[in-house]
Amino acid sequence: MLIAVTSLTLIATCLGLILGIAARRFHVEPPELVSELEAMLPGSQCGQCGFPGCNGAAEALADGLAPVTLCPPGGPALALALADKLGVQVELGAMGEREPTIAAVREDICIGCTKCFKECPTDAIHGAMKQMHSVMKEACTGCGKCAEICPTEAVTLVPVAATLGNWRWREPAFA
Amino acid sequence: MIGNHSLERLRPTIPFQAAMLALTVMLASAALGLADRATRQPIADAVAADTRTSLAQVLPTDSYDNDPTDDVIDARDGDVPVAVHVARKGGVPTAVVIATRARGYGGEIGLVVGISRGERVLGVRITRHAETPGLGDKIEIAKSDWVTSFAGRHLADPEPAKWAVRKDGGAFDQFAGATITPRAVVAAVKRSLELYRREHATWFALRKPS
Amino acid sequence: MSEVLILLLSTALVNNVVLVKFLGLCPFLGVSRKLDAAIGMGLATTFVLTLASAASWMLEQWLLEPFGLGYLRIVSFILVIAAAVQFVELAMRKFSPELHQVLGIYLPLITTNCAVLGVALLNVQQGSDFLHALLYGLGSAAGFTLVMAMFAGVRERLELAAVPASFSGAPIALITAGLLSLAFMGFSGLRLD
Amino acid sequence: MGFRDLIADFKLQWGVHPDGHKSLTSERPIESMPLPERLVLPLAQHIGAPARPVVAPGERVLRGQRLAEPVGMVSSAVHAPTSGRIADIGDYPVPHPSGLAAAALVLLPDGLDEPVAFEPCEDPHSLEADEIARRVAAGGVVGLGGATFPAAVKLGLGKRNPVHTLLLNGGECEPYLSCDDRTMRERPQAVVDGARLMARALGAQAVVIGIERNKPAAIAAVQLAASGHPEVSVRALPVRYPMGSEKQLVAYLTGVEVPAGGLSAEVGVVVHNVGTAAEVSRVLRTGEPLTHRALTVSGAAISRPANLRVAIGTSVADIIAHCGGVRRDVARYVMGGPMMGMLLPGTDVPVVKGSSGVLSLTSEEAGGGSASACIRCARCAGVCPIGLQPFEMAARIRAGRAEAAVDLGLKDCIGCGSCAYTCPAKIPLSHYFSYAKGSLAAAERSRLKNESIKKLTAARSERLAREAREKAEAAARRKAEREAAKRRAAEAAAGEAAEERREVPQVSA
Amino acid sequence: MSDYRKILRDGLWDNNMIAGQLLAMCPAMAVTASATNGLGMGLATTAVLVASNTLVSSVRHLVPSAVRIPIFIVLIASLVTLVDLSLNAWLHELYKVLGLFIALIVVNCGILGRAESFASKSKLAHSAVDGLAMGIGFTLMMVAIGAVREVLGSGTLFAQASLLLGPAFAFLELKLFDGGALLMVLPPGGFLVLGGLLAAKRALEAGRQRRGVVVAQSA
Amino acid sequence: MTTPVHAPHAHDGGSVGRVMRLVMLALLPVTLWGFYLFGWPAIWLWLITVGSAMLFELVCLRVSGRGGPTILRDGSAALAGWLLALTLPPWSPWWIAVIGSFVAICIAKHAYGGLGQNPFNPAMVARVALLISFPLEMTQWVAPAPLFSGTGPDAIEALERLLFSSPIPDALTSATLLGHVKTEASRGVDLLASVPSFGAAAADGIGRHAGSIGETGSWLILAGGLFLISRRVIGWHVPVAVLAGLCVPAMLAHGLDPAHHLSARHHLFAGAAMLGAFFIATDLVTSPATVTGRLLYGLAIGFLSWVIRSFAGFPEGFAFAVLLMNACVPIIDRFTRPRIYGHGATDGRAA
Ligand SMILES: Cc1cc2nc3c(=O)[nH]c(=O)nc-3n(C[C@H](O)[C@H](O)[C@H](O)COP(=O)(O)O)c2cc1C
Ligand SMILES: Cc1cc2nc3c(=O)[nH]c(=O)nc-3n(C[C@H](O)[C@H](O)[C@H](O)COP(=O)(O)O)c2cc1C
Ligand SMILES: Cc1cc2nc3c(=O)[nH]c(=O)nc-3n(C[C@H](O)[C@H](O)[C@H](O)COP(=O)(O)O)c2cc1C
Ligand SMILES: Cc1cc2nc3c(=O)[nH]c(=O)nc-3n(C[C@H](O)[C@H](O)[C@H](O)CO)c2cc1C
Ligand code: SF4
Ligand code: SF4
Ligand code: SF4
Ligand code: SF4
Ligand code: FES
Repeated sequence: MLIAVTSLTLIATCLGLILGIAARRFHVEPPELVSELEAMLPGSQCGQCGFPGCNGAAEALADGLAPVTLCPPGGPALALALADKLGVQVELGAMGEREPTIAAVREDICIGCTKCFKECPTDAIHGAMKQMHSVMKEACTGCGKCAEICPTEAVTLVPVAATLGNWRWREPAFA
Repeated sequence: MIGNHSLERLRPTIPFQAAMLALTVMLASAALGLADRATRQPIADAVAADTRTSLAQVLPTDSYDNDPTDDVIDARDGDVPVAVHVARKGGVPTAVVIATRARGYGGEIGLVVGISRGERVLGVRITRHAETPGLGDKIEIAKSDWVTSFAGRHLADPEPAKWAVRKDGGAFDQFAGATITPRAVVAAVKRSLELYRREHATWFALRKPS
Repeated sequence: MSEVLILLLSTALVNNVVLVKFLGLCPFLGVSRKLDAAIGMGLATTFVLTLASAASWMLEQWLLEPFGLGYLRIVSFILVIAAAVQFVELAMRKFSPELHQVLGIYLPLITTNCAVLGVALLNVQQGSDFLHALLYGLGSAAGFTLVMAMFAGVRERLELAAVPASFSGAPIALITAGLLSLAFMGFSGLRLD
Repeated sequence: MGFRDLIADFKLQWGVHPDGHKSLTSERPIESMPLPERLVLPLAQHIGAPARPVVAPGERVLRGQRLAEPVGMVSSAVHAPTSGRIADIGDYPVPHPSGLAAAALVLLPDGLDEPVAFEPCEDPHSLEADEIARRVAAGGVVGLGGATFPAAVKLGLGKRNPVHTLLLNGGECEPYLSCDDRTMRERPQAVVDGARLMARALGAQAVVIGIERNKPAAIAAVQLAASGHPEVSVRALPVRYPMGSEKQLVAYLTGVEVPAGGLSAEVGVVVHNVGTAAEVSRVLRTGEPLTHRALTVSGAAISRPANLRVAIGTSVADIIAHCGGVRRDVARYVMGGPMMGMLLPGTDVPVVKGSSGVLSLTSEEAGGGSASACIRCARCAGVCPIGLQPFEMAARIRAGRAEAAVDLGLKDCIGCGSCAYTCPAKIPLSHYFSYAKGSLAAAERSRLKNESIKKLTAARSERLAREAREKAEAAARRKAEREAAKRRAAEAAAGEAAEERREVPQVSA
Repeated sequence: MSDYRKILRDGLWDNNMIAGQLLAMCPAMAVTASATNGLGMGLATTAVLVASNTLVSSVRHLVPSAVRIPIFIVLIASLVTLVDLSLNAWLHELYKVLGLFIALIVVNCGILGRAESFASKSKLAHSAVDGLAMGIGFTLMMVAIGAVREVLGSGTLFAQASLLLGPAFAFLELKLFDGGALLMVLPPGGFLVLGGLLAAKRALEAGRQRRGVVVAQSA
Repeated sequence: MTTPVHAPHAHDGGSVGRVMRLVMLALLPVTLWGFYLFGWPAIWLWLITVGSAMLFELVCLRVSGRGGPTILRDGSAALAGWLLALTLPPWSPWWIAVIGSFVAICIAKHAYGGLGQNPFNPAMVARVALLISFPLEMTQWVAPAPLFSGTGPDAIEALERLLFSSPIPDALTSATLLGHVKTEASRGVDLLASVPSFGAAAADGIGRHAGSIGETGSWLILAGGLFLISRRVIGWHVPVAVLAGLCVPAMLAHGLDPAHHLSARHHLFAGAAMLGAFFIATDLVTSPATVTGRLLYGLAIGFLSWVIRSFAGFPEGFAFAVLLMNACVPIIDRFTRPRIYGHGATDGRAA
């Protein structure tokens, strides 16, 4: 009995010491995953992911609470990059191959209130007070904030026009 | 008790960690030591009771007045170690129970063979086995009464060549789809009878060291 | 030499720890989605298993057996195993973060990988000598790694298969494990001597 | 067929043997098709940037006049096939699987066929290499083998890499097509001449003309034409698809593989189509640009299969009408060959420089039927000329993992369609690969866009911060102003205030 | 209160040790050749689980993280040894049925998993209830697997239940038919049956979800 | 806008159904021979197995919503059932056939998503599952009782015995060679005595001995296999490798110790080696996709069969060997990927 208690206690003490020292010796800082993830996100803070901006999205991603396909502006490319970073599999199907859209301003209705101009996270809308506003195709992410805020519903989201340049084969239908 | 605050400070230190582990192990081993002490006797009793029950199954109740569990001789059957329990009535050996082993399909089969002074099988029971459920486990009395087919047999009944399963031209049934297990049991019973014939004189000559 | 080989083969194939002895199933199912991870896990387990076999043999021979402390067997074995695993984990995190990321939460679970304690206990039960204990650990670990790799290979392929929704993931993995174990039954009764 | 060829043939593992259907047209000489009433000339008939129009709607143009000029390094000019009036410059249906319209010039011929003044060359073999390339470029010549790479750009490759051999591709391994065959039989001198000129431009010492063994007459004709030129040799090729693919041709004829993602020039070889060679010879000798091409009109549904020389811009409908229309139900109109050609959404599209055939296929010819699951027979892998495993790639693409398919060599796929042709499960394998390549390109575009968006967002936050700062400053300024005004109001008269207010900014700044 | 409801739901269904987390697979495969064995193992495991969760939760503030796993596992191992010794001494018949499997409880990774992921972070009462819920969920799955394997494999149900639970439970023992597919009581059968059960669980949930959607739409 | 159709606009006309029908055609001779040898029970058993396989296929397709009977025409289910039937003891009861079909089609095939998705050979999964589940029924062999010879039951009698699972009269039972020598060996009788006591029929390849319906007519199997190779349905690699993997070690061991190791000839003709090599190991879905891979796979199957036959508890190990190697196929495929044109060696190596 005594032997049992002492010998095991002795072993445990040694192991405890070794582990304690090892824990200290081999200590590594946890990687700044959240900030790295945030840096990968578009940073347009558009909220389409359902989180309060990219930071929230990054935290949710780091905690595994959100799928890597969460960010529509980022598109499949971002999803793949995130999946790679987090070491998970992506179901790109989940991105739903959403038709990409961009904002378009209807000249006849736009009153030039500049609300959309102020709202746009990427400065894709140009225009001045009381003047027709217009959308820069290259900068618009199709987030729809402008359409939401426009008092006259002059801004609508329209599918990006198909051209020979951006046309591509669709996935073959399969049984 | 240590205050929460000082605990926070202590926790990351190495000696504290080692001490905690040691403490846990100390308490655990102490608790187990006590438990071992408390259970040692009951366990021994339970095991003995077990043996007694299985011996009782292969010995007629009126054939002994000693405790064959304790009246045991360690012997060898070839390279198989066996335990020979001697049943006595009024100090006179009336029967033995040979606890032996056979090599079955799934591993070792433990069995007890009760043998009367007249070299007849009093009974056979399986004490442990790892045969396939549904196939080889029909040697258990709980599953089938196959083992009872040994009762009353002796080395001349059936004739020695027929001490085998039917498939091998013998007198004992095998189970459908499992020949290895019964073959092993039949062989072990036969070996026990032969061992008894060879050795019983020696065994009975040994006085039980009461 | 050939005896060593036979022992290794029979522990790895005939009495495969995972498929026949039913030990170490959780990592078998958990870390088998990717072939690389599975092989990594197999190697980590091999290391721990061999270490544990040796350590527990020493504990048994030099402490538990001589002093009749059989009731402390489980506690002492597991203590040593747990400490070894944790040490490996800490070291791995420092020296091979990639491997650490892949093996992730499963490293601590090697502690409770039944295979490790199971093999240590079986060694004691069989009364093996030191070399046999070591070989037994090694063979078991090789068997573990082998089936992990085969299973992971099949599972990688399943990721591409049109598995029906109610079967995809864990159910089909289990069925696959079942069929793998069915295949391994072919080795039952294998005698090389 | 020499011993070496025998060995080489035996070692060839890949490829398929589709029914050639060549006899439909191979004995029909190339006939000139009369000018249609309207020509539609797309600005992008080549790989690279679309050409820029240099004429205006309403303008009268002459045959051979340059209508659009090349833009940038890789581009090609467009010339008028005849004289007439430019009716419009706008979006018109072009041969493209999407059926989308793209920028094109519409030329209404006036029937006079009045040419511009050409600049013929008596002895092009005396021209400098650069001058040959310049004239080929000026002639708007692009590869006629299908890839429509501007021929002059390829002739410049000799500058960067030493090119030792020019290979002429007379494979014409696509079923039905026989226009290259006819060209070689009818204009062997032009083929050999063009090849020698291009070899000169490239600085190549040797010309090897590879012709599939199923065109014995072409082999004989070209051999005869080449007999006076020791640097030109003719080699017979085994009959299998896609023998005419550049990489396969290079490997077969030179024993060297073109490195992945690289150009054949990196191993000292440049490949041109035989038709391209014939056109180069004509362009250099007559000075007339590329405005017509030979093509095969075939398929079981066409009334009169033929080889035609047509003005580029002629509509498919006109060509079919010229060949007597169709005599059976047409399942698919295909431009090019059946293995790689594109399905035409309609017949109202023009023929372009790269069009080698117009096929009217019945449903029996087109094959098809619904796809079933892959049975992993690996036939597709067996026939792939690149050594890919199409079923593995397709499985990954279906699972949404195009990246994984890239690891298996998706980017090396030449899109030859052999795999889909032979797949018993009728899986549209090459469609999967086009789809995946498209997705990857789109992903790349979206990645680029993301990057620029990020910059824009950063710029915006900077702007917002700046504006906030300015606002705050302005507010502070106004506050100071107000206070100053108050102070002054208390002190002085109202009339002086206007002047002093202008000074305030200077004070606060 | 809803805390406890969630803990219970987790243990019994959503996050069931076997069906949800795929932990504790070894006993789930090795001991379930019959429903009775499954039940016995389940009960013994539940006992250890409740005790270990309680113990771990109560010492959680004292335990430094570097040695946390060794400490937890030593606690669990001691508990298991205690159970083992006591059963052997005082419930010997039961011990003979479960004997071999009890030592296995130590390395049942579900128990350490619970200690790590729940008990070491939660207060005492929650941990105890969690242990109970997890244990019951585990037991139910064990019985389910055992029952299916036993019925298909040997045509009986709860054979030898009276040995485990006492003669009063002899009524549970059913004999449905002779023979059966031996495969089911052998190693592969365990995997196949659990795979089938999980697929059934999936189908059930999917069906419920679909019905839920339909109801929501018609409402 | 119509969806564009991608090239190629031509097809060689093959189809999955055609592949399956060719395999069935190749199986026909040996099947008919099996019918002749083992009589009406074998015919009924074949019908029930194939029928129930197709029925289960239909049910699974319906349940998974993947289209109805038209897809049955691909013939894969019928073929799987057919092959399973050929590997069963000829006089097995009906439920063996039905359970076998269920395991093959519903578990081994459709749980994985149906045709082409299954990693394990369905017929072999079913055979092994049956063997292990019902060792008694699966080792009840009969001596050939040819049709019209009057030894076997007539059509009605045969159906009755199938449906009521009547035990086979002792006079008709017979062991297979492999089973016989294994039993004898377990009693300590070596091959020098046990092989001659079995009779010569086992090694002539004609098949007038006990065995499963389709495994005994070795020459007919060979003919069917060669037909498939000539039609390019299967390559030569797997069959040749399987037979080599089995025969080479068998010859070596037999040469060294004829008392304990069967000759290569017996290994070839006595069990499932022929049927397995040409029709089972060659299953496209479950075998590797590269030439190197197929050679490796075949060699390993042959070798494992020999190991299991010679050393393990079962007399025959072909099905186990196939399943074991099925599990290795993904790894084999991964490590035997062909070199891609233009990658790696670029100098002097033609495609
Ligand atoms: C899964 C499995 C379990 C088996 N279990 C036993 C067993 O418990 N006992 C036994 O004698 N044979 C067992 N066998 C062995 C075979 O059934 C063996 O072929 C048989 O014993 C030979 O006897 P037979 O001559 O009646 O066929 C088992 C076989 C298998 C496949
Ligand atoms: C699959 C495939 C098949 C081809 N077949 C031919 C062919 O038969 N004849 C041909 O001239 N070019 C063929 N090509 C195009 C050649 O690869 C190459 O681009 C062409 O010969 C270059 O000559 P050009 O630039 O003069 O067109 C094929 C390409 C591919 C990918
Ligand atoms: C393709 C094929 C595979 C087979 N695989 C096995 C097997 O793995 N195990 C087995 O016992 N029998 C298998 N059989 C049945 C045996 O080949 C057979 O009938 C043999 O001689 C065994 O009989 P026994 O078990 O009575 O010795 C297979 C049959 C075929 C046609
Ligand atoms: C050459 C060849 C061999 C086949 N062998 C088998 C076989 O052994 N077992 C089987 O179930 N199906 C076999 N099939 C049919 C088919 O591939 C099988 O049903 C699939 O495994 C089901 O996905 C075979 C098919 C072919 C073409
Ligand atoms: S959707 Fe994307 S860009 Fe928008 S807030 Fe979320 S993470 Fe940021
Ligand atoms: S949708 Fe509107 S707000 Fe959003 S990026 Fe485009 S223009 Fe800006
Ligand atoms: S299309 Fe691509 S994958 Fe298919 S055969 Fe041609 S090169 Fe190979
Ligand atoms: S040819 Fe078709 S069925 Fe065969 S492996 Fe390739 S994709 Fe699969
Ligand atoms: S219970 Fe999880 S590994 Fe054994």
